[in-house]
Amino acid sequence: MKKIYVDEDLCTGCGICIEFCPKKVLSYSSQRSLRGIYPAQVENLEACTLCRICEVYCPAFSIAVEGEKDE
Amino acid sequence: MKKIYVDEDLCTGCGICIEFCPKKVLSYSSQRSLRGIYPAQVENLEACTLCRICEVYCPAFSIAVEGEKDE
Amino acid sequence: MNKRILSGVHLFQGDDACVEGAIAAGCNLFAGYPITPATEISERLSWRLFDAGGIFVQGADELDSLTIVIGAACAGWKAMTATSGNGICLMQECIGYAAITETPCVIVDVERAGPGTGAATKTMQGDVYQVRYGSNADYSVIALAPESPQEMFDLTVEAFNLSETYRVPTFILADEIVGHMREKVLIPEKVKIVERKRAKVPPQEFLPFKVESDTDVPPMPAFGEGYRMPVSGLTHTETGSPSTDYEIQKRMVSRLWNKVEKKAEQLTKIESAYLEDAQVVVVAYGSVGRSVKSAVLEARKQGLKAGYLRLITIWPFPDRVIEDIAKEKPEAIIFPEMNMGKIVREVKRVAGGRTEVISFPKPGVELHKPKEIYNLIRGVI
Amino acid sequence: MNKRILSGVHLFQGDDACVEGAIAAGCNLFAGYPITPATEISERLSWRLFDAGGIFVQGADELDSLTIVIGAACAGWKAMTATSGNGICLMQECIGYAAITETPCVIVDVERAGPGTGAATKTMQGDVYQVRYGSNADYSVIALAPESPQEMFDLTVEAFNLSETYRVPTFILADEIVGHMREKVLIPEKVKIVERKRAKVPPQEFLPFKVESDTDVPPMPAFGEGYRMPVSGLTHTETGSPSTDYEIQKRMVSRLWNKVEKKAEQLTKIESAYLEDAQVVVVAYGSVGRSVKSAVLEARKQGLKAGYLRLITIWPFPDRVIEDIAKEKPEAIIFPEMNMGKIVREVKRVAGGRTEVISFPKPGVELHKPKEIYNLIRGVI
Amino acid sequence: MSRIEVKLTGFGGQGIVLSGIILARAAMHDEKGVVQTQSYGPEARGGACRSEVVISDETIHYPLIEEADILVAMSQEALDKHISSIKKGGMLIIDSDTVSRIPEKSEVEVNRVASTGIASEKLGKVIVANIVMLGALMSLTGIVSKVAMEKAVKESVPRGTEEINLRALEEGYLHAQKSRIKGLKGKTESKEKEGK
Amino acid sequence: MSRIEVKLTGFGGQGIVLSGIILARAAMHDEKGVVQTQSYGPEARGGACRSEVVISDETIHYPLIEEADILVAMSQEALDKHISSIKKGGMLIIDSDTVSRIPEKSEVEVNRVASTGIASEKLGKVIVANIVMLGALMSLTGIVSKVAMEKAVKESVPRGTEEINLRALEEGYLHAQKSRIKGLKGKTESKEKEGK
Amino acid sequence: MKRHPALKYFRFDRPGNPHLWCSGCGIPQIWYYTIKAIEELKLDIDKVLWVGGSGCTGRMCTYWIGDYFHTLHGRPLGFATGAKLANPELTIICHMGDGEVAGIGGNHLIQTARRNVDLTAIVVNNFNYGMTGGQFSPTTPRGAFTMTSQLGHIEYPFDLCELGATCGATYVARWTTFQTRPLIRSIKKGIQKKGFSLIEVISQCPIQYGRRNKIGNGMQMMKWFKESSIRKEKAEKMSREELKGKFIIGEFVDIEKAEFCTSLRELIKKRRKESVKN
Amino acid sequence: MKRHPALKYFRFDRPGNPHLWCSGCGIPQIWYYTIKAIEELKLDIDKVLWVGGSGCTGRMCTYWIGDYFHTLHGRPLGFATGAKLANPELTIICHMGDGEVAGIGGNHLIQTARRNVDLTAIVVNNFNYGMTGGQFSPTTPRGAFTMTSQLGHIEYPFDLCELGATCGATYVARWTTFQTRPLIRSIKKGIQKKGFSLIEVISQCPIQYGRRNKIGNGMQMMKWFKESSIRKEKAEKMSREELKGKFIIGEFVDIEKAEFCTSLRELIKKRRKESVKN
Ligand SMILES: Cc1ncc(C[n+]2csc(CCOP(=O)(O)OP(=O)(O)O)c2C)c(N)n1
Ligand SMILES: Cc1ncc(C[n+]2csc(CCOP(=O)(O)OP(=O)(O)O)c2C)c(N)n1
Ligand code: SF4
Ligand code: SF4
Ligand code: SF4
Ligand code: SF4
Ligand code: SF4
Ligand code: SF4
Ligand SMILES: [Mg+2]
Ligand SMILES: [Mg+2]
Repeated sequence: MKKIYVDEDLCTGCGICIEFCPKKVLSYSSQRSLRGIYPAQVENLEACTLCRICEVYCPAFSIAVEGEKDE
Repeated sequence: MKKIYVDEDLCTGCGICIEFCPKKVLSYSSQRSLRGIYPAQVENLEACTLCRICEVYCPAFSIAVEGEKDE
Repeated sequence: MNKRILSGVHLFQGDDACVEGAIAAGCNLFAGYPITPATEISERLSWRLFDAGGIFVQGADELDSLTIVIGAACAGWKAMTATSGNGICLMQECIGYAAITETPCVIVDVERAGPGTGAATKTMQGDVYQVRYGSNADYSVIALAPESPQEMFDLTVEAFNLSETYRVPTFILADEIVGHMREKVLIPEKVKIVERKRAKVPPQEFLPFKVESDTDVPPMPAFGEGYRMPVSGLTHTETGSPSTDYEIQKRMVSRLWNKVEKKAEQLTKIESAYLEDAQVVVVAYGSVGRSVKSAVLEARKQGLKAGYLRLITIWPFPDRVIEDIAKEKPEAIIFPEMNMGKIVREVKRVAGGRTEVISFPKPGVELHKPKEIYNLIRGVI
Repeated sequence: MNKRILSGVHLFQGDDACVEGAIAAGCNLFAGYPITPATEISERLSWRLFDAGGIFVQGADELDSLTIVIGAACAGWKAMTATSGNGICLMQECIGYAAITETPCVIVDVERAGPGTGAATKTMQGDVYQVRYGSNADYSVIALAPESPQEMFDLTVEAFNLSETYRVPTFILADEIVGHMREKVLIPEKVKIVERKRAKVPPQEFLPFKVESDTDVPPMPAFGEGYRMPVSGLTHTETGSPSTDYEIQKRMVSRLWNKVEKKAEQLTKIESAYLEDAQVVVVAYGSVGRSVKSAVLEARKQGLKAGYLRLITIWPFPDRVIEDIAKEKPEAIIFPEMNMGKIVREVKRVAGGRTEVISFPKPGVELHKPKEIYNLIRGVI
Repeated sequence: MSRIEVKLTGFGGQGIVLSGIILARAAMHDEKGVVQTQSYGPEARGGACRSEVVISDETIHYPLIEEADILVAMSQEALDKHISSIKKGGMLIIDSDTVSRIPEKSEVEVNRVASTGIASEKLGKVIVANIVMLGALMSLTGIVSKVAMEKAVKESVPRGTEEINLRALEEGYLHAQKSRIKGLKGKTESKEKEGK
Repeated sequence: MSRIEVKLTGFGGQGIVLSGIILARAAMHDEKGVVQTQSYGPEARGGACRSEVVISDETIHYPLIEEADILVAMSQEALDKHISSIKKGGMLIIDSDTVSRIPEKSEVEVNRVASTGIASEKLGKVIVANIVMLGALMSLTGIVSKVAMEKAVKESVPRGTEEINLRALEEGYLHAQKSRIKGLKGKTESKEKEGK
Repeated sequence: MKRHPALKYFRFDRPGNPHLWCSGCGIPQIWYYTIKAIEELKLDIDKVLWVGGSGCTGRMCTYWIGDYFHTLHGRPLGFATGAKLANPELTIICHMGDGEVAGIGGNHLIQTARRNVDLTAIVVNNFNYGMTGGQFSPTTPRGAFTMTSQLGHIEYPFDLCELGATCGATYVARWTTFQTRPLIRSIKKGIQKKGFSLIEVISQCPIQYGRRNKIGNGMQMMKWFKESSIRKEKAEKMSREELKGKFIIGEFVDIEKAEFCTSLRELIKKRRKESVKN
Repeated sequence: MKRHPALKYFRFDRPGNPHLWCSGCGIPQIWYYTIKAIEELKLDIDKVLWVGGSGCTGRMCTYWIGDYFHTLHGRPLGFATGAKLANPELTIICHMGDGEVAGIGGNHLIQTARRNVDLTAIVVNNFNYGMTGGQFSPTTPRGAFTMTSQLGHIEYPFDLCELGATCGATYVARWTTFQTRPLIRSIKKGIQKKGFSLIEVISQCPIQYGRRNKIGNGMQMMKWFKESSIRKEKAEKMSREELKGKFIIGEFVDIEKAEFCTSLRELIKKRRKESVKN
């Protein structure tokens, strides 16, 4: 089961996951969060290869990837 | 006029001038100085080439060379 | 070209006012290392000082900074550093060196809450003894405690003048509140500036550490002026020669001590009100003085005979002022301090049991509230 | 194999006795930087400590040395450094750090004449305030002043024990005379050793800075023991979390202060004689105490009612002892010190005007001669 | 005017500290006694951020504020944290675009100002929301004069941005004036005034 | 025995400090009160060097010496510097091989010991001159016992050199005993006793 | 909801939500890279000591769930040396800012490298003093703008890797926050090396350095790292001119030599076998 | 009687006769070599500032007849930087011991080299702390015996020239007290270099180091220097093994780059031309 969680309470909308996701799975939400910023959101889960680059880079520890790569 | 002065009041008898004089002009005195050591003395002035190595090396500033090298 | 003295009216935080005070006083060089809550002094000076034809250096640390300051001062410049108590720790060796070599320098300590790294962004008055006693053995310093940005300006100018006059490290002991609060600051067109005493005799007749009969401060030629100055941190004779002789040590240390301690009365700066008939005198310094004023004004409004005294000169300690109050035997002296009770020890020493001395310590972070002080006054009267 | 405790009778200089005291007390690590007149401590430890299964490190400087000492202490070892006042300057930041992290460590200051580099080979008692107040903000320390090599041994053992008990930096404040003079030292077969309080609860229940009701000193697990110790120089809560909150600051600083200051009476060590009927009490500490004893004995021989008191504990200052003397209202308290008059300020503060307090300062290099003190006694009685 | 204590709050990056400075500078130009203070340090960078201004006709001794006569909240987090510090009878001004929920607090006049919206929509620069808010504050409270405030804004903002900031001030001022009139006329729910 | 103050002086490298320690250690073995101090630092390396020992049957409080009961001078420089510190009625012991001129000083008993000569000639090691001197001192003053002194020497000298040092001590002791007898018998010029 | 794997090792009662670093900052990334290295090496949490000083980087240790040693600005290496001497079982990782390690702590750096103490030093080089508001540091490039070089910086920067290598470090490497895998590998190597390891990580401080030098936010700074990083092997073939403004990444030193704490402990053994005069 | 030419520049009222250095010590030799350089460059005595710290080497300045700055142990370079900033006309020569420059003063050394301050730093490397009685220093070779390494030294030494070069010094050379002429030439070059010059002089401390390591007195130590010195050019062709125990002498760096004080003064000029908002 593949899933990406973004914790809106923690996400600072830095855009790093969005920029460096090789499959462009993520985008900015159009909804301002309580922090006053536009957090990341999952736009295209299917494209996700579970590479975990978003998770590894996220400075806010606010994104988590569920599921393991097949190989 | 060529002359080597050893200031017995200052000389500590370290032997550096004696060792490094290329012409072996200097030697230890047999007389203990007030410092309780055997100071340097001029033994063979003729051999002196006025190279001033003794003067340059003397850590006690106690030896002085008079006269200039010809060339 | 940019103005040297920024005359006019400004809204400045204390740290900025300090910068402008330094420039007005003729500061040629600043060397410092960033530290909350003194960093703003570095930041503003990093461009303002070049405007004024001076040089800003960021040291590799506080130690490096003060060596550079002292070096520049010995070569004839007016120089300053700024830091907080943690940085003072690292400067202690150089402070002693400045003291024994009698090198003028101004050291601004914007105090923060400690000990240790503490609560870096919060206020405290914890360093009052540190700046007096933190280096080895015996020497004297001057320390002034401002209560506002305006005083940050005024006292920084004064600190340069005193430092040059007495040839001692001179401290501005501000607390974070004073350093960071913004208030109106009036900068005059011109300020009174004191220049270092230079040698009157020609080099051949000059004895570097000989003092004239009327003063304990010898003149101070700069390096490169031809006076062949022997500057050394070793105990030295009048010619500057190292010595381990008791008489030399005694003469030198006594002079270093007395040139300031014996001038304590002249150096005393205070602000006071309602002392004449005061049954209770509240004594404070720095930002706490502001709370005290509020409280005492309220007390007077309520008909309570309270008076207040704000110490501006902390070192040399103004024994005489406390002496005068103690003589009148008020019911009590109340001393609120943002520490566990330090300068109150000096007050107790001088009061000598003639009046009760009540310490009201708050160990940092929070300024005394006027109401707290008022309640204490009420409790006594 | 070489002996750990060098039991028996020896002719030791104070510095050597200090080394043997440290080893007897269970010192595992020493880190120090050479400086006259404390160098002999390093020198002897550089081989003796390895004998005892400990480790000797020569730091790159004093600062480096104290960081290593504190690091080792936090990892569970007993550790010490030794220096003179110049080195204390550089250690001030770490002293504050040890205080706020409550890390036991012993710091030996063999005082020399200053200020600055001063007269390095000569004696002074100039650092008494430096070790108490030289770091930023408020904290407490313990300081003990030996008068002889025997006390250098005894008090070094004591310093380790107190440091472990109270979790505070503990100083040996020796002057050069005590450090360098050789005298008979008797080392027992066994000495009383106090071990650090360890946590009683399992790691999951452990709150690192929670104190039990009867004490202000929390237990101290070492790194690597599984207690996941959060050691920090920031103001911290009971869990060790950084905080800038006033209540947290107040609780922490008050505890750091009180855990020693409130124990002042328990911590007080003195030596005294002839106090009962004394018209004049001569108070001193360190090697000056020896001159005082000679002088007071002579005075008694001459029928003068003099008494003497030697302070062994300097910090926390033994207010109570002075209080008790002042209450008896002797003609005067005489206080000879090898500095410009420092601890005498504490005596004045406590005496509170009940008796005259006469300072007899000698600013370093020369120890007070018995005759000088005797003459002063005669002048008063 | 006796002592008035103003607390400006929001999150880092909104220019809260600058707002405080501008307000203080304006009060200074009005020849009032004024002291400005603010929160510092790492805490001030990320989350809640605050700037405090005390204004008075008399000399100000105690420089800090304990209870605010006026609280400006430009973020929900800030409001939640500081709402308890408003004096009885004091005023709360919120940015209605960033604050959605107002916790219970009695005897407080509430004003809503759409400063972020105005800044981004009318002025095309969300960064000037703080100045819009200042304009509204000035209008709602009258604690500083308009002339003084304009002067202060000009002196305080980065060079080249004077114009847009003055426009932001004006927009905030007008917006609040309108809403004020409207508010006075309209009905008030639970002692609140509508700001939008 | 009441308080006796001994000052040993010479130049750096002669082992003056060690002499003081040995003397003190011997006194300790004799169960006497004893304190040893010395000069330190760079000054102690080159020129004049000094070691002081106070010995007493009672507890010693003041640890330093002001006037010496006994001054040992192993160099001219040291003698010149310290001669003024001898007590009236005190004793001066000089190394007659390194000291040639004795400055005027009244009411002092002067003893001459050829310690350097004995060390280099009889023992073949000039370095033990200080121990020769200690032997003489012991003999001339009796302030420490011979047993104690021998023990002290053994404990204090570098390992492997115990024997030569004990011989040096003995030589000094005998030399002084002889000269003492001779001195007592012979005539004394200006209150001096011949040491050679 | 699944949470980020870093949070398993995280202390939640510390300031910030979850931490106090700015949006887009590189420090929390390095925090997690360190965790990854620890996880991959299967180290016992209770034997891993994190050490830090004062600064944004210095705060890293305060979120580590195990033992931590939040020491003085610039001095982590000194404290860490003491801890290592007392308990050689500890794996000690020191995170330090460029300011503290190359400025106030310069001496600790060179001495610790010289002595070859078995520690892993991770330097977060964000080219300025982040915590105090972005003043220049000894690694700030000439010409850069910082809070105290608003007129353009005039000093030369240190090359920290060269400095560490010259002083004797046994493992030296440099990466940026962008090169996740090689960096984690280097941290693991550093931990396993019996000796002093120095790992420089070029990191983004968007709020100070990025903004003042118009490089942009954290994401933009990472793109800059990506584009400007040159492998050491490749760099060796390039000219000085070509290398201007580039980050040379890779491993610079990987050698073996006697370790300090071990050598000292050997002296105890040596001494136990001898017997001496006191 | 003619006196030694050094004495023309000598303060006679200072401790010692004429000075306090031990018999055969290398420090007074270097004192005179410095005088020779000053003489040969015909410098104005009143514009030459000698700076020293604490130690046997530190005392050198106190005998110099001109201005001197006898500063704190390890910190001459900091003080000298300040003096140079205030008065760029001064020729500033700092004599420092290996202990102070590489131990307590390590940070001043690397920072001053990095900033490239126009000073001439002469390091008297006698491999130990002479003044305090011969403890090991950060340049003491492994295995050597000193007062605090009586069991044999276990630490690695710094290579001071490499360190200075890495940090950015513009002139770096090493000689021993034996190589008079090249050393004097280097001092002259160092003085003339507009930038930071580091000259390491291997020097004899017979009383401590020579004695404890059984090398002998000053004269014997100089013979040792003579025999063990290898020119850099030759050394480059030798193996590590062959170079063990040798002193590599010669010039290591001689480059030009922007000087610190000059760059700072340029900022004043730059700023004079601009006008700014306060
Ligand atoms: C003795 C001392 N001086 C100054 C400071 C103030 N200070 C705290 S952090 C810091 C700078 C941190 O910069 P860096 O080490 O590069 O870490 P960063 O914040 O960039 O991660 C400074 C100067 C301090 N804590 N202690
Ligand atoms: C802060 C401080 N610590 C220690 C000392 C003691 N000290 C004076 S000189 C010296 C060593 C000098 O060694 P080095 O620098 O190599 O010079 P050398 O004497 O060998 O020429 C030391 C440790 C001091 N003066 N100040
Ligand atoms: S796991 Fe990889 S592909 Fe999936 S969202 Fe994250 S970065 Fe994109
Ligand atoms: S990297 Fe993390 S903080 Fe940044 S946008 Fe993505 S989820 Fe949010
Ligand atoms: S000048 Fe030369 S040859 Fe003459 S004595 Fe001196 S060293 Fe010998
Ligand atoms: S070098 Fe100088 S001190 Fe040494 S023996 Fe010759 S003259 Fe005497
Ligand atoms: S100031 Fe810079 S280094 Fe510090 S947390 Fe913010 S972005 Fe990171
Ligand atoms: S101790 Fe060494 S360096 Fe110092 S003066 Fe003596 S020989 Fe020279
Ligand atoms: Mg940084
Ligand atoms: Mg040396």
